[in-house]
Formats: sequence, structure tokens, C-alpha cells
Amino acid sequence: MGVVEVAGVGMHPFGRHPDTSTTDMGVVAVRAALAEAEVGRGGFQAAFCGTAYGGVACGHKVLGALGMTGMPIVDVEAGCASGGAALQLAASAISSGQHDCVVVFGVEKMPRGIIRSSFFDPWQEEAGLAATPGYFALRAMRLMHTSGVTKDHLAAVVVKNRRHGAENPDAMFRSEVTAAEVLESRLVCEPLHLWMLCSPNEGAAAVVLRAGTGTGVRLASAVLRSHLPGSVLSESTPMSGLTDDAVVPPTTLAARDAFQESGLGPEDLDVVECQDTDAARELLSYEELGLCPAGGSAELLESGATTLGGRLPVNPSGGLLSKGEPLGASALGQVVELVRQLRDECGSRQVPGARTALSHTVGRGANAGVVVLQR
Amino acid sequence: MGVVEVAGVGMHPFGRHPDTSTTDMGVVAVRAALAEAEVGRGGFQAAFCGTAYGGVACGHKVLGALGMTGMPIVDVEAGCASGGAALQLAASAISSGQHDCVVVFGVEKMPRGIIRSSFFDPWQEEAGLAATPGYFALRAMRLMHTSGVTKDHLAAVVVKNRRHGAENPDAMFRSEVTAAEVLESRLVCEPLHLWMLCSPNEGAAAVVLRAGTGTGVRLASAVLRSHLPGSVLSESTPMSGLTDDAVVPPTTLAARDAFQESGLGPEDLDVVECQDTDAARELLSYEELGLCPAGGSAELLESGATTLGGRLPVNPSGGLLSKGEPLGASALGQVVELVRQLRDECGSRQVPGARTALSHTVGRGANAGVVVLQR
Amino acid sequence: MPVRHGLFVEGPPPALVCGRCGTCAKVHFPRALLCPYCSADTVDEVHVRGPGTLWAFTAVTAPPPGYAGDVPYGFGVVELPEGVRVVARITESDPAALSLDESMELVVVALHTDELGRSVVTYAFAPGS
Amino acid sequence: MPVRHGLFVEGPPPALVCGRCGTCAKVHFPRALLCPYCSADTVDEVHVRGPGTLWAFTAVTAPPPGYAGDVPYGFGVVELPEGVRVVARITESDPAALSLDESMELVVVALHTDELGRSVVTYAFAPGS
Ligand SMILES: [Zn+2]
Ligand SMILES: [Zn+2]
Repeated sequence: MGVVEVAGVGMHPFGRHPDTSTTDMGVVAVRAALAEAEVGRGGFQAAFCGTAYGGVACGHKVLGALGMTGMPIVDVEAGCASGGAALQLAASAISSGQHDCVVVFGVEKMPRGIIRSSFFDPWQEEAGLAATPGYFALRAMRLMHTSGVTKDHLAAVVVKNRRHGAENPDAMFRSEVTAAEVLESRLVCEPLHLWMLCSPNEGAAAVVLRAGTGTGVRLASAVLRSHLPGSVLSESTPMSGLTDDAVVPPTTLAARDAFQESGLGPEDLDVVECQDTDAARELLSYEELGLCPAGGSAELLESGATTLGGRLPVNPSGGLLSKGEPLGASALGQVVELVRQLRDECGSRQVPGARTALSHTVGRGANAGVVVLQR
Repeated sequence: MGVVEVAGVGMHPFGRHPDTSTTDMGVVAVRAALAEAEVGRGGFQAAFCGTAYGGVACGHKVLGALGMTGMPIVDVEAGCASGGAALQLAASAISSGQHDCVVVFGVEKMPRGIIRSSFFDPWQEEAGLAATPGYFALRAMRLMHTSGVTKDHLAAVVVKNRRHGAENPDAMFRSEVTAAEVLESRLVCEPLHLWMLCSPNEGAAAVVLRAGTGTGVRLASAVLRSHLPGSVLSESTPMSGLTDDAVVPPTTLAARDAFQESGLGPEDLDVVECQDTDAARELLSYEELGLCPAGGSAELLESGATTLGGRLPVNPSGGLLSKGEPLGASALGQVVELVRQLRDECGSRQVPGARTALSHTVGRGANAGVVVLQR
Repeated sequence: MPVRHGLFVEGPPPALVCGRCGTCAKVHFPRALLCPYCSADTVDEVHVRGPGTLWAFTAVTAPPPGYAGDVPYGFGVVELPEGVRVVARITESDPAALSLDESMELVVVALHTDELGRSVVTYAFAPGS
Repeated sequence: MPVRHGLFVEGPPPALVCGRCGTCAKVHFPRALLCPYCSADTVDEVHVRGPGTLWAFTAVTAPPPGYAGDVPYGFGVVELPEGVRVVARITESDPAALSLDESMELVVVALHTDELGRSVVTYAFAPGS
């Protein structure tokens, strides 16, 4: 399989942009990525657009506004992992020799507040079982039970990511917070307080991939996996599961594949961006990705390893807790951050000497996407 | 590139199924296709689901209900060509050697009546410019001007396809109609009467692809292309275009690529399923696909060539005019029909001795998908 | 009236309408046509009555989309002896009054009154006696 | 008030606010930041007044989604001397009263009255004198 390199990245800042259309945000991100890659009209042979709420022909509108159509343009949806799915398809098209250069982007304008997903059936909504933060809370509670995680650890994740995000001009929240402030924010679903949950918002991110020589930033692996049945608290949100705690979660499936494909392991990583839809989800991701042993997430956090300056900074961008979550754009937002980290472009939030990076998203479906990048 | 063969196909009939969920329709189609292919759990390595209105995690729900998850599952949207896009991605994954077997399916439950698409901006709706059948009518009028098509020709397309559809148990409309009845149906937008327009509806279709030996039905090519700018009546529905009638339409781009990839030409085809969203769209497809010279569609229709029993039957399934159009499922519905034609399984609507077939969809975006199948 | 037919029987005693696979013997809820674990179509209907034990719990403090009942309400997962864990409303809406592994009884509770004046009910679990 | 700001000027005489690319010289409508034909960001605003010629026409007989005005109404494409074809409402709602290539004048027409009592207007073309 051929080498795939990241030729350029671009972002439209994540936040609330009532006067900017989905198309306009996409244009900003794609144009910036193409400029970095020095790729113009006719310079790429396919485009993939990740979006969940972008509507019919979302990707076409962006490329139409740019005056760059004609190639296949496909919109892909895989929940929080939509951008990861798009990246995987693009990388395959290049590594297989089908294309030389592919543009991947994600765009989203999320509805405000709790997302009314088409995911749930009407009876689930009527019975109060479409309570998205409730599921997050149940997962958090199980993690507290199995891994010694406390509410103080949950607050500490928020403090860490908001501190990181304060240094990121593309983040929505750019102020630091204290643990006390986090724990004083409104209780949404015990143990989760409002500031422990990311905000759905708006934004765009773009990545240009091309067949490469291995110089620059290389896409070592991009894997998408869905869940195996059996886990009652899976992101697939079943109404029942088995009394079986050994069901391998999709994040672990994807990470195993990505490590195998790239010939790397958790010990090789210098920097990670992972799914922090809520503070507990970040800690669970540590365990599911193999950044620590099962049950070891609280200890890893406490060690300071995952804070900027530590051994393996996680979410140096500030994570979704600082950036907010524009569903179709969030996975590519992580990739943009990591490419910039690997290029040593991140200034005050730079992970010094970072050479190997991993991004992780997981969400409705359930889908998990893992991307490994190397310089 | 490796040979890709169609290992199995399955359908949930197109129509109105108020008591059947999107997931349940998908299960019926996928289960039938897997059974034909003799593929069980663990027997395929990826799945692609084409849908426009299926909502978050549409494909996952189908495979979850089947107890078959774990592999990457990606929902793709490319308007009327969604199924074609899914098929193209699956075929690439196989021909490149990435996977041995991939399941592709399309599912849809369309809203009733004229589709309120997220495609148009609010001001276009408010100004009456989101008039989908109006655009079809303008295209029809131009075709009447350039190709000598009359309203009698438009009625004759409906008569032909409804006659074909009367023999198809998976079609929604299974009665023949007369030209007089078509022309007496309500005028929607001159020259288009109600019966000249397909009905948005519900259904599912599935195809199992695998790396093959070339025996059985072979997927010779699956191409997706988007439009080039300039044509004011392009399916990309711009508000303006150039005074330039030489802009190559996406259908022609996709057909040229598909013919080149398969080493075949229009003269090699035995049977075609093409986009007949309205009666004029079928005739325009004849010209854009190269089934006749530019301006020759009325003559080709009049010759009887495209009727069952003719030299090159078009839409032996009855087309969208008989089957209705469940957006994400319609392209794969064509492929299911053509595979059955190539296997000589179509009984009273069989094209005798058919060995080479082409399917074509085009729609919002604009996207055009062309698939070439051979036995 | 039940929030959906085929989810539970009202009793007394109430029971959850589950599926048990004739091939792999695993139990799932709500009952499906095909086994979500092994794809077999040999699913039998089994009525699961409990009691179970509380496996995870919280309280929902703001009404989620499409929900017209009261808040806060308890929300959790109960493990049943048939080898199945079920997502359910919990009658106790104060998490501090609940504890992991405590015994839970299946009950039927009112959600809201629909536009025709009918009480819409659903399954839930209550801390046991 | 206009159905959208920046689409047209009301005049008299009215004009369509188009973009003309400084790089490839092609004209587009509505005006965009980037040229939809060559991607250049050198787009100048040009006001296109017509008259034009009728290139395609029909009438819409049932209200499309989001439309609150009267039916039937004329709907078509008008070709303008600047090399641009524009989708527009046509003031004549009987296609039999129109013919291809006839001269068309740009006009501003009322669509409906909004919730604040304001008349919402848009651009349209009328058969010429
Ligand atoms: Zn089973
Ligand atoms: Zn230009």
C-alpha cells in the first residue's frame, strides 16, 4: 500500500456563527487546506465531506462555491466519527493507487442545546429514555465503580482541557476554569455537571491527503470500526445488553487495527486527541485506547502525564470540552490539531518534539475512528 | 485491479409501507442479499448504506438488528445517486484488495408529496424558486426545443415504463396506462403532467459484492461524478449559468469514465436502467449516456428500441415511474433489477440473452452514478 | 395505555417482553425478530419479571427531547437473572437514595396524559422491599 | 422588503446584483465571494439590468415548500447580454402566452405580506414592450 501524506490542513474556528452558513464555513476550511497543500482546481480527484446535519449535497455546495466540482463528491455520516470515516475512505483511495490527491472536510451547524437525534424511536423519547446526558452519566458512574474515578477526577479533566483550550485560537471557550467552578456548575445528571459536558456547536475542518514520499506528516493509519453487540452502555445505545463485561468496545477494535496497521503501539505516542464528549469519556478513552491498563485512567490523569508538559498530553487543543462539538467536523478538527503539533506550529500549546500522534472519536452508531499520524 | 462480482441481491418492494420501519425494510433487503450470496456473520468486512432521509446511524441500525456489526459501517449521501456512491466505494475497496466482501444497501422512507429538501435556501423557498417539478419542466421544455420531443413522446415514456412495471412485483404501480390517461392527469408544470413524474416513496435494496473469478455477474465499473459549473438547468440547481450549451453534464462524465474503465461502449449494452424522475429525464438520459446522438432521443423512443422486445430495453423494471423513488435505495434497486436480468430471472419482463447492462442515476448535488454489469 | 405495545405486560405482576434466542440462548429486550447476538431467527418470547439488581443509576434533571413527563426522574440499568441488563426509568429520582447492586422490582409507572386523556404508562424499576 | 438583501436593487430601474470575475470575466448570480467558474477571489459586483430573452419557461401550479404566495406563477430562465442565464419568476403565468426568445424586462414583484405587515418583494421578468 502506498504512503499517504497530509499535504494541507485548514479550519473554520469552532463556536457559534449565526451569520455564517455551513457552506461558507466549509469554504474557509477547504480553501485554507488547499492553499497549504498548493493544490488548485483539477488537482484532486475526489472529495469526502463528513456531516450529520448538513443536509442534502452539503459537500457539493462547498466545492460548488469554490468552483471546484466534477470529481466524485460523497457526503458521509458516521456520528461523531463522520470525519474519521471520510478520512479512512480518502486514505484508502490513495494508498490503493486509485487517486493521487483527495480533499476531506467536515462541516456542521448543530442545533442548540441537547441534540434531538433521529437516532431514538418515538417511544424512547416519550418514556424519557432518549436522555443523551443520562447515558453519559451511567457510563461515568460505571467508570467510577471500576476505575476509582471520583468527581474530582472528572473536574480535573475539565480543568486540564480548558487550560489547554485557552491557548487555542480555534476553540470556543478560551478561559481557564477551577475545579470548584466545575463542581458548582449545574448538575445535569449525577455525576456530570454542565461544564463536564461538551457543547454542540458549529465549525469546519479540512485535510488534503496525497500520495506521498513519507516526508512531512504521514497518515500511518485511519481505521473505522462499529460496535460488537452486548454492552448495554455502548454508544449504539441499545435498550439491553448482556451480563458480560468482556465485550470489546469499538474504540479498542479501532485502536488495535490502527496500531497493527501502523506497526506502532500506545508507547510510541507523543500526543493524543481523544473523544471528550464528557469528562468521563476522556478517561474511558485512555483505557479503551490502551494508554493505560484497564482501571488505570484516574491514575494516569493524576500523574500529570496527559497534561501539556506531561509524558503524553491528551487534547492539547482543549478537546471538545473547549472547542465544542460540531459533529461532522470534530474528528477532522482533531487531525488538524495533531498535524499542526507534528509540524511544531502550536506555539504556547506545543508538545515539544512530537513525532507520533493519535486521534480518536466515538459516537452514535456506534462508530469509533482512530487515526495515527507520524512525522 | 481485481475482479468484483455480485454475490447476491435483495429487495424490499418499493411502495408505501407505513407499518414497516426504515430499519425493518433494510433488514429484509440485506438478509435476502446475504442469503443469495451465502454470506453470514463475519463474512463481510465493511458495509455502506445509501440514504438521504434515514437519519443518524441508519446503516448501523440495520446491521445491528441483524446482529452483524463490528466492521466499518458508513452511511453515504449523494442525492439520487447515493446507492451508486455506496456501490462505487465498496467496489473500490474490493478491487484494491482491501476487502474480500462488502455489503451495500440503500434504504429510504420519503416524506409524502413534493420533497422539502434542505437543499434550497430559505429565500429561494420564499420566492417560489424551490419548485422542484418546475426545474424538471424547464429541462423538459429545452429538450422539446433541441430534440423534437413532444408531449406525446413524454406520454409514451410513461406508457412504456408502466407497461414494464406491470410485470414487476417489486414496483409500486402495477397497472398499464394509456397515453390519453397520462395527458389527462393533472398538469403540474407545463409540459409535465402528474403521471409523468415519479412518486417519492419507501423501500430498500441490497447488493453483496465480493472479489470474484469473473463467473456470474461481474461489476465491470461503478463511477460517481459531480457536475461541472455552467449549466443553468444542472441538477445542482444553480440560480444562474452561462450562455454556453457545451457544458458536459455529470451523466456524460460518469458514462465516459464507466465505458473507459469497462472497455465497453453504448453499442455493447443489452439493457439499461436510467433515471426517469420525470418522463423527459429518461429521454435526456438517452442522449447524455450516448445511447443515441444528441437530439436523437425522440427518434430512439419512437423506434421501439427502448421498449421490452426492442434492441435496447430501458427501464424493464418499470423505472422510477412505476417503482417510485426511495432516494437512497433507487440506484441499488436498478442494480438489483439488472443483476436479475443478467441472470435470466425476470420472467415476463426478461430481456432475452442480456449479457451487458448499465444503470444510471443523477440528482441533487449534482451527482451522477453509472454502473456497468456483465455476465 | 403502554408507551409502546409489545414492550411489557402490565400484570399484575408486570413483566418485560424479552426475546430468547433458540440458537445461542441469549436474552434481549425489546423482543426482536432476529437475535442481535447471533442473527438467528429462532427467537422465542419470554416474560422477565425480576427482581433484578441495580447496575448503574443517575437522575435526569432536564426534560430530554420528546419527553412530556416530570423531572427529575431516575434513570439506570438493572441486571436481571436471565443474563440481561436493561435500560429503564428508576422510580427513585435521588441518586443518593440508591446504591449499586440493591434489589429492584419491576413496576409500571405513569408518564403523562395524552391528548385523548389517556394515561400513558411505561416499565420502570423500583427499589425492592 | 427584498426576499434577501444583496440579490437585486429595486431601482427604478431595478437590477440584478451579479458578480463578474476579474480573472475569467464570467458573470454569475447571485454574487458570490469566489468565482464559481475559476475559483478566483477577484469578483467585482456588477448590476445587470436587461432586457434579456426568454430561454425556458413553465408555470408552477401548486405551492412549493416554504412558498406563501399565489399560484399559478410563471417560472423560467432568462438569458442576459452579459452572458448569464438566470432562474426567475415570470410575471406571465400562462405558458401559452409566452414564447422562446421573446424580450423580457427585469421587474420587482410582491410575493406576500410578512408577519410584520411588510410586503416582501423579489426580482422577476416580464414580457417586454
Ligand atoms: Zn442468538
Ligand atoms: Zn473566474
